[in-house]
Amino acid sequence: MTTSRKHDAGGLPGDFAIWIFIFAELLVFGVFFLAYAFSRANNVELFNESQLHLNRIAGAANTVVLLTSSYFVVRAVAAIRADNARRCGHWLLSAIGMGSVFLVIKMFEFGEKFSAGISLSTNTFFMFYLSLTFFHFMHVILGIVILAAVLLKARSGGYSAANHTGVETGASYWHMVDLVWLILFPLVYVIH
Amino acid sequence: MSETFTKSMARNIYLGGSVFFFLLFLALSFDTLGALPKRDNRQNITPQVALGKKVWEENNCLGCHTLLGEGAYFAPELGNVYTRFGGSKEAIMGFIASRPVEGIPGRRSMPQFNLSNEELEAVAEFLKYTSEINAANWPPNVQG
Amino acid sequence: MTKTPLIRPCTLVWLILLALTGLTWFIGESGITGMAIVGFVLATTLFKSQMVVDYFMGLKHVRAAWRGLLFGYLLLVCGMIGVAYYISLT
Amino acid sequence: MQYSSQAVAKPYFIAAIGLFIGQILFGLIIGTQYVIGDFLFPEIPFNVARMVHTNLLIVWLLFGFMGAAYYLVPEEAERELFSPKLAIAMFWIFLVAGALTIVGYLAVPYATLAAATGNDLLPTMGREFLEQPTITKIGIVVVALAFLYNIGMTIITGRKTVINIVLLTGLTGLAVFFLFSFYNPINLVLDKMFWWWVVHLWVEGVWELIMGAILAFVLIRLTGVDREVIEKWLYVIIAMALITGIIGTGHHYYWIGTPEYWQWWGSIFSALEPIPFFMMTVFAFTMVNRRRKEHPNKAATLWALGCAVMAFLGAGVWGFLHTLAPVNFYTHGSQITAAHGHMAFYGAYVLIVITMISYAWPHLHHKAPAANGRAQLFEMWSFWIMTISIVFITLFLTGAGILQVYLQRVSDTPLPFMVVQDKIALFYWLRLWTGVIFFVGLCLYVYSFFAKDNKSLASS
Repeated sequence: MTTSRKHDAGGLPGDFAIWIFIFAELLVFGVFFLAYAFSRANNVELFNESQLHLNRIAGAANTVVLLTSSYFVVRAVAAIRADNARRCGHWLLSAIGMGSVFLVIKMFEFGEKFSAGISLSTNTFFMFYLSLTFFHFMHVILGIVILAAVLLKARSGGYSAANHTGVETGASYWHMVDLVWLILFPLVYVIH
Repeated sequence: MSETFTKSMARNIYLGGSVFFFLLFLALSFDTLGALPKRDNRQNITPQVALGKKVWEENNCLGCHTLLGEGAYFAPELGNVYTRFGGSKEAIMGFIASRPVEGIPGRRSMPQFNLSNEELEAVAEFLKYTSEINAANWPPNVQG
Repeated sequence: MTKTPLIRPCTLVWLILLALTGLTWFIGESGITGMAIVGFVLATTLFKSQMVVDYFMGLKHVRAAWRGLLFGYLLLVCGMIGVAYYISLT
Repeated sequence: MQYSSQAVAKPYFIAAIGLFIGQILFGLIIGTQYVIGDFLFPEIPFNVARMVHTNLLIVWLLFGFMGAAYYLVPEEAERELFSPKLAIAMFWIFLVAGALTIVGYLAVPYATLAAATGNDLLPTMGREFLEQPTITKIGIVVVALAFLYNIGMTIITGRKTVINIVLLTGLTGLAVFFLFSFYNPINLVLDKMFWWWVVHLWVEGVWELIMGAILAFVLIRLTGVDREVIEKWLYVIIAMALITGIIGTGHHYYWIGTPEYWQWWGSIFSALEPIPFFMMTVFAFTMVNRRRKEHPNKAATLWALGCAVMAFLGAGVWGFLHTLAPVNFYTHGSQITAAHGHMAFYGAYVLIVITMISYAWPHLHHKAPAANGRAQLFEMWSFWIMTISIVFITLFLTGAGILQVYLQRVSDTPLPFMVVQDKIALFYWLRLWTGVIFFVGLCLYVYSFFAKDNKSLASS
């Protein structure tokens, strides 16, 4: 049941179950994004004014961090396909490290907002900003947990070139977390 | 289906997904608890309001009425009855006290609960407190 | 199945994505706006996300329907964001 | 029936159907009171009759769930039930406690019942669906714990299948979330907020696990489809149910004093709640189409498919109709809610219990995989009569609700509640007569248990 057959079948990388989860998550984020966009259309001034209080450098830096960690995950998959579990583990660890950097930057950003007295109930813009980024924040944590589980199994020799569905599964989820942030950043931090 | 689709991964999605979303729910609920003092009119909860809520519950008022939209749909919404009755506790007390024991022929009627004056005042005070909860402008109008 | 074809485009893709992120950030900093600019930012976003789907997720190599599904999703989301922005102008 | 201890399910199923009949009778009473206001007044006021109607529903569904668990857990675990004696003892305790509570509701005024049962010590009464005296609630907890112990020990010491594990998680969640019924703060907003932790997290959370597990069990038996396939999809479906349903609780936090952000969180997640129900429908039909054998119990297949479809319609579609905050602003606490409640409960939970009974009863009673053809025919007739009735009840209540919302809340000159009620009385009449037809369907269902086949009819 666990051997990967994707190359001859052209199916999705990793376990199909994770893809059901990924599609569900994308649906939620998609609806959330559109809710933001259309609420903004009704409150343009409020949104534009509130957006000025966001830390755009932190947002951009986090985009770079996530993209890089995604790239590391790609390298991890490549490594295991080359049957190099040790290198796969190194890349995964680097990706987890980048994910942690994301969390630190984000917590710094949240701390800044909370100490300014901003909460979910401040106004519609900050409701969306905090909801979307916190929801995504939790996904990064979940992604790190998944990558860590994959890392542990990789270290104990659980994956090989012939059998690495688990790595692809974790990688697919992590790329989804990255993908969502790629839309979130311009939508919430940039467009006005 | 030519993809790999394992039961163990489906189980992980189930366990991980439900834990994840339950934690998120807890986080939001925690935030709600912090935001409530500004909305739930707790500064006006007096021993009289507490007694009023008890009278409300022990006569199963929710078995006919809604309160902030929750309950049975047989009788009018009471979350805003204080407003509907012109901000008069006396009007509320008078209404409850004057229900005929045998009902009104052919029509829906509220039972006669034989409440003491203290209980009547307490219920009215409870309904006044309820009407001052910030319920996001619900109901849409005074008719409830 | 071999390693090099996977890594080489991905390194390039990664660099392109970083550059485009810098560009998006610069647009945000400069404060310029308007339908054209927002349209450009959204098109960039669509392009970036599809790169992640194609190369990072690796959907370029699987059945086209899956890739199409994700492209449709991204197009819909970015497109509707654009529509909402257009509405906010009028 | 493979294990003799599965037989303890039988009294549970009988009690469930008995209480179901009571529930419908009281439904007819309150349906009548909607149009003839002084019907049975002041002997059985509306609030009492409604309380009996809803409490009987909850109690009989719990009987049904417990019976289903006692039937399927031994078969899945491949061992006898841990303690059939405990199961029978709990049956009688639960039945007597339930009966006493209902008698208490009907015999004395509610305030007297509250005083007599010591509601002062730990006030938990007088909240919708949780009207039971505190002592009854404690009794429910005791029964639930004993039940979980019995089922849990059977599962732990037996074969652990996905169906058993999911069922056990669902039942444990049911017991855990019920504990919030003991939390009744004076602060009304907190009271309502955590009241939903019982009600919503039951019916749109853990009960769906129970429903999914029972449906999967029955589908494996009826279709002969590979267990691996069914269990995999069971996981995916309940995962979706919880992913959408837990935050979906937010759709109850729009107008009860909780912060406005719930309007967004609640709308977004509950808008996706139809997805797991849709998946369940597709799942059930796919499995039946891919069946590897022709099971003689056609009626059970009908109930199972009906359950999947009606759950999607009632919980999914009718839920979605009024779940978005801008719509719910107008429909909250109107007959629309009642319409949704009727079809969702019938579709998801009434039908899953009957599906289980329909599958298990021939094994329990006749030592055969299916009842005779004539009995099945009556079952199928009763399915169609009850299901079509509930569809029409839902439609009439939806009509009443739309008019009510318009006249009372949307129009430029909103009318008072009672004036509007008079104007929509026609819909209540139609609902009442449809309710009578539903009751006929139920009688037919009960008759199906006694129906003999044509051969034995001819010989006698």
